[in-house]
Order: sequence, then C-alpha cells, then structure tokens
Amino acid sequence: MNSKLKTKIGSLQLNNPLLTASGTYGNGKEFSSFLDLHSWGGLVTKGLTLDSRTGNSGIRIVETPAGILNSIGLQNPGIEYFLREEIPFLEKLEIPVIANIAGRRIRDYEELARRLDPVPAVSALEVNVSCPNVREGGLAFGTNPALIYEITSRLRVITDKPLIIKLTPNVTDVGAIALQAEKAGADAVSLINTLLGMEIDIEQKKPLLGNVVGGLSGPAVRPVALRMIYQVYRQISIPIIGMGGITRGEDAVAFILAGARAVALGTVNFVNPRAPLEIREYILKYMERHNFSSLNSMVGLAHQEREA
Amino acid sequence: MNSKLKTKIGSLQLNNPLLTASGTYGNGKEFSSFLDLHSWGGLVTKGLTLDSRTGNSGIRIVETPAGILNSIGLQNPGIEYFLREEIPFLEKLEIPVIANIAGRRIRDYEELARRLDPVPAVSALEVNVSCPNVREGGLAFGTNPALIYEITSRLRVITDKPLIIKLTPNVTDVGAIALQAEKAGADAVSLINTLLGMEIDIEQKKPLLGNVVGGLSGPAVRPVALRMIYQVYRQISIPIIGMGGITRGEDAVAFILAGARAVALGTVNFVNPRAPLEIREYILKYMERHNFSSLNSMVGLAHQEREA
Amino acid sequence: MLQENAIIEINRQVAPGIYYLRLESPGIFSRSHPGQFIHINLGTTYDPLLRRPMSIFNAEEDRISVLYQVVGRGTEILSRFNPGASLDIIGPLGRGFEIKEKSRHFLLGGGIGSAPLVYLAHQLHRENRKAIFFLGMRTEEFLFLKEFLPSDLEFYFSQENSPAGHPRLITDLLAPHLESPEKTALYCCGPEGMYRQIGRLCGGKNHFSIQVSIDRRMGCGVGTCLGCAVKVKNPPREEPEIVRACVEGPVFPWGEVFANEL
Amino acid sequence: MLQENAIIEINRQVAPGIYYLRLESPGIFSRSHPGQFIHINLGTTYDPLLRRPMSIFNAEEDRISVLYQVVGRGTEILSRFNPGASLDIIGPLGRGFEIKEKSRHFLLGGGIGSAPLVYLAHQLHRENRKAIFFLGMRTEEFLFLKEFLPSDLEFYFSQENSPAGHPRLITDLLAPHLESPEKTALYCCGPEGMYRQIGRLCGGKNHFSIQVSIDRRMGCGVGTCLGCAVKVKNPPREEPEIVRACVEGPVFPWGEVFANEL
Ligand SMILES: Cc1cc2nc3c(=O)[nH]c(=O)nc-3n(C[C@H](O)[C@H](O)[C@H](O)COP(=O)(O)OP(=O)(O)OC[C@H]3O[C@@H](n4cnc5c(N)ncnc54)[C@H](O)[C@@H]3O)c2cc1C
Ligand SMILES: Cc1cc2nc3c(=O)[nH]c(=O)nc-3n(C[C@H](O)[C@H](O)[C@H](O)COP(=O)(O)OP(=O)(O)OC[C@H]3O[C@@H](n4cnc5c(N)ncnc54)[C@H](O)[C@@H]3O)c2cc1C
Ligand SMILES: Cc1cc2nc3c(=O)[nH]c(=O)nc-3n(C[C@H](O)[C@H](O)[C@H](O)COP(=O)(O)O)c2cc1C
Ligand SMILES: Cc1cc2nc3c(=O)[nH]c(=O)nc-3n(C[C@H](O)[C@H](O)[C@H](O)COP(=O)(O)O)c2cc1C
Ligand code: FES
Ligand code: FES
Repeated sequence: MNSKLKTKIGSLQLNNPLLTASGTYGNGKEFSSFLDLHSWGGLVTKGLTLDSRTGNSGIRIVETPAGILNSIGLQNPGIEYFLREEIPFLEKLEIPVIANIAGRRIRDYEELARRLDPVPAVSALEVNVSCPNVREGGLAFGTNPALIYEITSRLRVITDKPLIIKLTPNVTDVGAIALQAEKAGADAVSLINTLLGMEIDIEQKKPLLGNVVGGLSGPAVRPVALRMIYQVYRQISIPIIGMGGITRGEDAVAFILAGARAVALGTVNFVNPRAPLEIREYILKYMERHNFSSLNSMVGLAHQEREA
Repeated sequence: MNSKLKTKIGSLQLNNPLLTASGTYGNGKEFSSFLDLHSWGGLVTKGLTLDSRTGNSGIRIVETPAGILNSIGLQNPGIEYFLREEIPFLEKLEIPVIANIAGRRIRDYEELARRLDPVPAVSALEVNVSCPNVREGGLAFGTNPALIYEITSRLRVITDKPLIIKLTPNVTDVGAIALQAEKAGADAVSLINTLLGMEIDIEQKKPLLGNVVGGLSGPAVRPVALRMIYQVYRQISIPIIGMGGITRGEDAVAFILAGARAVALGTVNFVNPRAPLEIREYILKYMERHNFSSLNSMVGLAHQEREA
Repeated sequence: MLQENAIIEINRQVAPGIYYLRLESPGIFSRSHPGQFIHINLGTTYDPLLRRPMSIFNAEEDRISVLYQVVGRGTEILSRFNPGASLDIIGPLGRGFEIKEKSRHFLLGGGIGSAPLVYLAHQLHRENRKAIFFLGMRTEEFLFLKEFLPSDLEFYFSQENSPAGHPRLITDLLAPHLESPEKTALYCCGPEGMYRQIGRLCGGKNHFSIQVSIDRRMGCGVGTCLGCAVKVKNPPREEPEIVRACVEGPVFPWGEVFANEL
Repeated sequence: MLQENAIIEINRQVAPGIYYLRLESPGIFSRSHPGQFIHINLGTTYDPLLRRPMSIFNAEEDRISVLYQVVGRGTEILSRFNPGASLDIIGPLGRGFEIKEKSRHFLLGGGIGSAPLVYLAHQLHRENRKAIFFLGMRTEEFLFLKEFLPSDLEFYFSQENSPAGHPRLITDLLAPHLESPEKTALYCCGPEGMYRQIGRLCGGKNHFSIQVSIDRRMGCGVGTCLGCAVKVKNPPREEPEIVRACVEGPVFPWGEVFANEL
C-alpha cells in the first residue's frame, strides 16, 4: 500500500482510487481467489433492490465490438437477504463497502437508504438512477434533472453516509443533471452507467437480448465516458467517480486527468481479474515519472493545461 | 444490378439501400479506382457550408477501441466551389447525389437549400443538425426538438427535393426529435451522427484532439445506433436511413430489420473500400435464404416478430 | 479457481474444423473434475473482448486439454496459437459431473458436446466403473473421438444421415439399454433438444439419475455478471430459482432444469 | 492506386524492433515512386481498426518492401505475420519525392524516417545521379541500413550518443557539404525538429531545393476523411491552405510547410 494513492470521496477515505463497478464484481467473494480484495480502494456492491428480483429472461449478455451489452435486469436477492447473508462477509473487509441501490419509485430508494443507514459495514451509498434494464422506471429518474434533485434531497435527509448519485450517459446534458445532484446535497456523482444499445439476431429476425435493449459497457464506450467526465468536471465541484471502459493503467490516468477522483472497473474484471493490481502499479509509476506526490494533484489536470 | 434491392426515400429511388455516409467518402472521386461508384445506391456528399472552412487544427483523427474519434470540423471549400468544381463530376454519375449541408444559423441552412434547390445533379438534401465538431452551433439545433421543427419547416418551403434530417445520438430522446422532423415535413431522417467523445494524451496531460472533443464512429457505436433506429422506427412513419458502425452484410441486415429503409457506410470505407460490394452481395444472399422478394418487405421486421 | 499462464503443447486439427489443444497447467490440472471448464483469454485485442469457455476434455500429468470446434472468430483465433506460446486461462470453473454410485454409467454426447465426457470416461475407467459411451453426430465427423477414449470402453454412435434402419439419433442407441432395471447414471452433454429427448425416454424413471451440462453465453465465468442465468426447479419453492451456469452449473440434475417440461 | 492482396515473402527482424517486410505486389510495384506509401490492413479484428501507413522502402521485380519499427499494437501485429500469408494493402498512395535536375542529391534520413530514402537512393542510382546519404540516429540502431543501399553510395551517419567531436546531429554531417555553390536537391525524412534544423542551415539559400516528408495520423489514406491536414503556404494567398498529407503529400517542398517559421 502506498499512501500517495489515497483519495477522498466526500468523507470517504480510500487507500487508492480503484473501485469495483457495481454489478460486475458480485460482492467480491468470487474474485478473492485471484487477488487480495484489499488491493481495491473500495468495493461497490451489485445493485440492490427492496425485494428479490429474478432479472430478465432470455439472452442477457452479448459481446459487441470492443464491448458487451448486458440486460441482467438487476437480478439480486433483495435487501433482506443482503443484510442477513452478505453483510457478514463484507463487514470483515477492511476497505470501504459502497452499497449500490436501485428502485422503481422514490420511496423504494428511501426505504433502502433507511435500511442501510444503520449498517456499519456500509460506508456509502451509490444511487443507481440509471439502470437501463428495468422497464418500470429507473431510467426515467436518471434523465430528468428535477427528479434527480428530488431523489437526492430526500435521501440526504435519511442518511449522513456519503451519497453518490450514479448518472446515466443516455442524456443530452449530463452536466445539468450532475448539477442538480450537487445542489441537492450529493457528496459525489459516479458516471457513466451503460449506454443504451441493442443487437439483432438476423436469423431469428428479432432482438437478441431477452429484454430487447441492454447496456453497453467496456472499451467501446471509453471515449464517451471520458468526455462526460471532462464535461461534468467543469460544472460541479463535488468529486466524480469515473468509469466506462477502463482496462489499462493509461485509461485510469486519463480519467483522473479528466477530473475523476476515483475510478471504477467493470467489464475488465470479466477479462482480466488482475486488472486492479496492474492498474494500481501503472498509476504509481506514472506518478513517479511525472513527479506527482499525491493523487489529488493529478485530478482534473487535463483542464488546467488547456487553460494555460 | 438486382431490382430486389430497390428502395425509396421519399420520392428518391435508390437501386440499392447503400449510401455513403457524409464526410467519409469525399465526393466519390477518390474511391473510383477501387470500385464502380454506381455500385452504391446513392452518394452523400461531404458536409457543405456556405463559406469555405479550414476545419480544426491539431490532431483530427484518433483510433479508439473498435472506433475512431474525429474532429475534422467540417473542413470544406464552401458551396460556391462545390457548385463550380464538384458538380460537373457529380452530374455525370447515374446514381442519386444527396448534398449534406451544415450551418451555424438557420439562415445558413436556408441559403444553402436555396442554392442547391435548382441544381439537377443534387437529388436530395441531408441536413446535418448534429455535427459535434463545430463549436458555434450545429449541436444545439440537433438536441432541441423545437429547433428541429423550425429548421425543417423553413427548409420545406424552400425546396421540394427530398429533405432528410440527420439526427444526433447525443440526446435523451431521439424519438421526440425525429417526430418533430416528421411533423415539420421531412421526407426522412438519418441517424446516427457521431457520439460525442474524447481522448486524453496522458503524457502531455491534455486533450488529444485539437478540438478537445470529437465524434465517435465505427463498430464501437453500432449497438447504440441500432437501438436508436429500432426506437425511432416505432415513433415515426417516414423512412429512416440507418448508419453507425456498419461494416459487414450482417450489420446492414440488422439495421434494415430494425427499421432502416437505407443504410449508410462511413468509417468502414477507410478500412475496406470494397465493403459496399461485399455488403450488397450479402444482403442479396440473405434475402434469398429468407425468401424476401423485396427489400421493403424486410424493413422493420424485427418489430413484427416481437409482437407476434 | 485460479488464473494460470498455460504453455501450449499441442494445438492441432483432429477433424475438419475441430482442434485438440493441450496445455501445461499444473495448478488447474490438480484441481479439476470432469464437467468443469476453463475460461480462455484470446489475447490483447479488445475485439473479441471476452474470454471463451471451454470444457476440460481431459486432464493428465499436469496437463489439461480442450477439444474445440471453430464456429466463430474467437475459436478461429484460438486455432492460430502455436505450440510454445502461453494462454491466459482461468479454471477450473463450475460444478462438474457428480459420479453417482450406480451400477452402470451412460455417457451421452451430442457432437462437440461430447468433449467433457471424454474426461469423465477416463475418470470412470480409473475408478473401474462400468461405463458406455453414446455418441450422436450429424455425419461421422466425431468418430475420431474413439481414439481419445479408454480403449476397452463400450462405444456406440448414431448418425443423422444414416440409412433407414440404422441409428440416427442418440435415443435410438439408448433405447435398447433401457429395458434393464439396473440403476444407471446418465451424464449428458449436447444440445438442449437432445436432453428433452433423453428426458422423454427415461426422465420419469426412478432408477435413472440424469445429469446434463447446460450451455450459456458467458461473461465472467466466475459468477459475478449474472449473464449465464439458468432457471431451475428448487422444491419446495414453487417458483423456479435463477442460478448461474458458471457456478451452480454447468452440470445440473436433469430434473432441475427440464422436469417442468415433461 | 489499387487494393492488392499481397503475398508476404519476407517479414524479418533486421535490428532490435525493426522489421523488413517484402511483398509480392506487382500492381503496386509497377505504379510506385519513391516517397509514396502503402496502407496496410492488419486483419479482421475491429481493434485496431484502421489500416497502418508505411512508406515504400524499395520496389524491385514485382516486389515492394517496407521497413517498419514496432512502436505499438498495430506494428506488433504486423510483425507476427508469417511468410506465405497475404496482406490486404492499398497503394501506392500520395505524392512522392520529385527528383530535381540538380547536380547533387542529398538524402537526409532521421531514424526509421530513412525508409523511403532507400527507395529514392536506388532510383537516383539507376538514373546515375550523384547522391549522398546522411543518416541521423540516436545510437547505432539504423546502421544496418547501409546494407540495403547501393554499395557505392556515399554514406555518412551521426549518433546522438557520440563522444564530443563526433557528429551528433544530421546537421553536423551536412554542414561541411554546404560550402559548395553547387545546385543541390535535399530529400528529407525524419522528425519535424530535424526539418527545422535543416531549414535553419539552408532554407534561405536559393541553390538548395528541399523536400520533406510529413508524418500525420491517417484515417483513410486516400483523401476523403480529411484527418491528415497539413497547413501549407500557398502564395499568392496570404492564409495558409489546408491540404492532405495522404494526397497532396506526404512529400512537400520545405518552404510550403516551414518557411513561415524561419
Ligand atoms: C461451459 C461451456 C463449455 C463449453 N465447452 C466447449 C468445448 O469443450 N468445446 C467447444 O468447441 N465449445 C465449447 N463451448 C462453446 C464455446 O464456448 C463457443 O463455441 C465459443 O465461445 C464460440 O466462440 P467464437 O468466438 O468462436 O464464436 P462467436 O463468434 O462468439 O459465436 C459464434 C456463434 O455461436 C453463438 N454463441 C456464442 N457463444 C455461445 C454460447 N455460449 N452458447 C450458444 N451460442 C453461442 C454466437 O451467437 C454465434 O452465433 C462451451 C461453452 C460453455 C458455456
Ligand atoms: C505516410 C506515412 C508513412 C510512414 N512510413 C513508415 C515507415 O516506413 N516505417 C515505420 O516504421 N513507420 C512509418 N510510419 C509511421 C507508422 O504508420 C506508425 O508508426 C504506425 O501506424 C503505428 O502503428 P501502431 O499500431 O504500432 O502504433 P499505435 O499503437 O497506433 O501508436 C503508437 C504511438 O504512436 C503514435 N502515433 C500513431 N500514429 C502516428 C502517426 N502517424 N504520427 C505520429 N504519431 C503516431 C500514437 O499516438 C502512439 O503514441 C509512417 C506514417 C505515415 C503517415
Ligand atoms: C453485467 C453488468 C451489470 C451491471 N449492473 C449494475 C448495477 O447493478 N448497478 C449499477 O449501478 N451499474 C451496473 N452496471 C454498470 C457498471 O457498474 C458500469 O457503470 C458500466 O459497466 C461501465 O463501466 P465498465 O465499462 O468498466 O464496465 C453493470 C454493468 C455490467 C456490465
Ligand atoms: C471523418 C468523418 C467525417 C464526417 N463528416 C460528416 C459530415 O461532414 N456531415 C455529417 O452529417 N456527418 C459526418 N460524419 C458522420 C458520418 O456521416 C456518420 O454519421 C457516422 O460516422 C456514423 O457512421 P459510421 O460509424 O459508419 O462511420 C463524419 C464521420 C467521420 C468519421
Ligand atoms: S458467466 Fe458471469 S455469472 Fe456466469
Ligand atoms: S488520411 Fe484521410 S484524408 Fe488523408
């Protein structure tokens, strides 16, 4: 562990800027045979809903050029089960655990926050207002600045834990939405969730995914993610957790220079479970090469140079 | 030539559904040593503005995972030069030529339409309201449904030539925008233009492209393009020209099944100049295999099967 | 479950479009069981992006092998790796076949699906259990498999293109062996249609225990993406439960997956 | 300009990280001139997506060759192609060097940039013109180039790591040859910094004609994407004009690109 890599998301202290991206890492257990989970800066849980959900039927994952489309549909065993069965494992971890929550109505989110607020093993909440795979809602929140304000401020009253709003990229003006989250008291925003996409089975002449549309992630989306982070950084002053297609150390550095104070790794875990170790190493070497003594001093530098 | 492939965009008759994507094929001349330009269904010109433009400085093209980012900045010699120097070549072609126009203000578009309306070599106008690489505007039109209505209806008065509105994917609800184009009298919409993205030069610590952001195209964006076409098809009844990452026959078929009456090829031309020949061949074989006697009967079939 | 850089010893075409790949992979070798699979990284390109799951075809002396059919770009890339190169693989993954305490063991493979059954056949052979291998094919493209099996194994095959009167489907082979009331374990690997046919033939009978290996598109292969969902019956619950082919499977008791369909 | 499936005859490392690739490509061979380039398709993957531009290193008897340095993923992939395989290439592209009617011809190459000058050297040799080759390098990594040049060609080299007193920069080599008032054509290929230095040395002098090859990231390579913009002076117009490195270049008169910077 190297203290140069420390970073902060609101009051949340991270030993390094690498987080797991929600929904791609289970709750960590599965990967513990590949690496020490404490190599991560923090662990973001898979998306939690109040009740258990069986997810979408039919094909749920398909490979696309340099990316994947998924339509898992928020399969998860529900908050009850999570608190009972998964917290015991998570509370033994010595890194922060961030619970990712999703719902259909604002009061689902409120209830989830109420249940998680008293749990010591949960260090922060990430609010998924942007899952494209649930037909009933989710996406609607994420695309509407007023609703983002509403949901953030309602959750703000319920919990003092750091509140991270996870934004969808499927909007005209992600900055405007981030701004509402900030105004309503969010401690950070994370972006991007997946881009809405689809694939067609031309032999069957119908959508390939059971849920018709799915979320695009992986290297293919990286330029879009980077642009949004760069853009949002100019509009808000709370921290940004950047993600979307990061697979190499170079990518993580680019996201940080664009303005991310932490970065999350998603799809890459499916290909290279050792990615966080390699990326952490790369960032350290990069910082040495460029004489950075703290991660903080790197954040957003791609803007400064431009103004110079 | 095979009459099974004929298709129509408004009153525009195409021998086959393959168009060049604006800005990726010059005005055709450069590619004429690789294939007979008449293999195309039609030729869409590079983006034209009133005055000549030198485009953006610095790096203009960079490769990204399964895609490219470009920030050409609408470099073109202006309408005057186009009419004088390029029309003579284009008017010799026996396939329809569609002029792609762009401007900063609505009256730029109006003036362009006025100048092109009387030109017999120009069979239709494609209105680029979505170029991400011009800072002064363009994108603003494309993201605002009311402005789309405005610009379409103003151009509708000026010309009877088929009017195609080219939509940007960088919006929350592309369907709503397409609907305004239809209401205002457009004959077709084409989508998608490029996704806004960026890349950072981590050694220099600054954006890699001279213009900071650029437009993402190529296979990486295909799932997003396909989703938007599928979505817009359910909302409008005028024809859709589909594009975004098409490189193989399978892709073109998928776009047609999703609802595109014609498809445009862009980035693939840089890699495989013979792509239109291969794709045309594939579509014919596919139609034979699935007993389609006309292209028209394929359009949008991915929806029908779903409802069944 | 571990990540290993396995050295390629052999990567050879053994029949048209079918390759035999043998890897030096002591870690995975020592942990593997028949029916489990490995997840293969195809290289540094982002296209294709994901690893490819392949059943373990056999495991001997620090080596594991895979039998694969070139069906797309990933397998095509795999076929071009040369001996001496190293492959980044993860394994062994999933839950393999459970060898039941039955007096007979029937291995039923459909085409390339037969791959994991070869490993199982050797395991049964090592344990001196009575086994019969049934192979279903379209033409004769998988006959070479016999060479990879224990030499004294009872072996039958069917071909869809056979002349009338000859076995065309794997169930044609199986039927004559079902008269006996002997307790029998069936291990099946092939297309789901084959599992349905086998089920119709013997799904209801108590002295048969049937396991099937379920094929799903995989993302992670280790249980986190939830891309490989399989609906299973899970009494006493009424509702089917969603489990992961890559962790709870790929091998399932036939009844958990297909019983509702009988 | 045509697309050809060229058979690879040789693809061999000739110095650390530097490869010599020879292709059977009769169509491109018969149309090519020194300074032009080809655009190479690296295969069927979408990542990397674009072709890679490479100068023609030499052209003889229906063959063209390329000298390339492995600097990234594309060139790494190229280095793994085996003889006998075919490469989809487009060429010859761009405007090459114009051989001037001068009494002396100086070829100035910086590192890998020297590649197209080898072809030019052979052409000048065939035309019996007086030529000198100046090679600038960091260490001695490009010395092998001499073997590819006409054997009787006058040849000098500089090394940035030379001990004091020895030539370190290509301009150190060039300076002694500039006293003579002989009309001289300079053909330069290397980094832009080198062109500036050469320009400072002899840009203002009338009896020198200087051509430089400009390196730009390329999309199409054939003139349609406008990705490879170069600003050139185009008197009598005041404003620089934007032209395409892939069509109007890559070779330009030095003055068109750098004169404003003197
Ligand atoms: C647990 C498991 C074990 C397997 N063991 C073997 C084995 O031992 N030998 C072997 O040859 N193959 C095996 N497979 C199948 C093998 O993984 C696929 O054939 C391979 O991933 C295809 O890769 P590709 O890039 O060549 O094809 P792609 O280009 O990815 O696909 C080719 C075609 O196959 C379809 N496809 C891709 N993956 C799957 C899938 N998982 N299920 C159904 N259709 C799919 C695609 O839609 C496409 O139509 C196994 C699969 C699983 C899940
Ligand atoms: C007309 C022309 C002729 C050329 N001739 C030769 C030749 O004869 N031999 C040779 O070895 N190389 C030549 N090059 C350069 C060669 O095309 C690049 O080195 C190659 O494309 C790099 O591909 P890559 O995938 O290995 O590297 P990448 O992974 O794409 O890039 C590696 C590094 O190089 C940078 N880069 C990529 N392309 C360029 C570029 N065109 N200009 C500047 N920086 C770039 C990238 O940003 C990155 O930092 C030529 C280039 C041009 C435009
Ligand atoms: C299989 C899968 C499941 C996901 N599930 C969730 C989820 O439950 N909640 C959430 O907020 N994001 C979810 N995401 C989005 C990721 O957390 C991340 O935002 C996105 O994948 C972009 O990052 P990447 O390109 O590194 O994967 C999921 C992504 C994938 C691929
Ligand atoms: C280099 C380049 C230049 C482009 N110029 C224009 C343009 O002038 N006008 C326009 O409407 N679209 C322009 N586009 C967008 C394409 O026409 C097309 O919409 C987009 O590239 C998606 O298709 P593709 O993935 O097949 O390239 C340009 C795209 C590229 C790559
Ligand atoms: S493949 Fe990811 S959970 Fe099974
Ligand atoms: S590389 Fe496309 S115009 Fe030069």
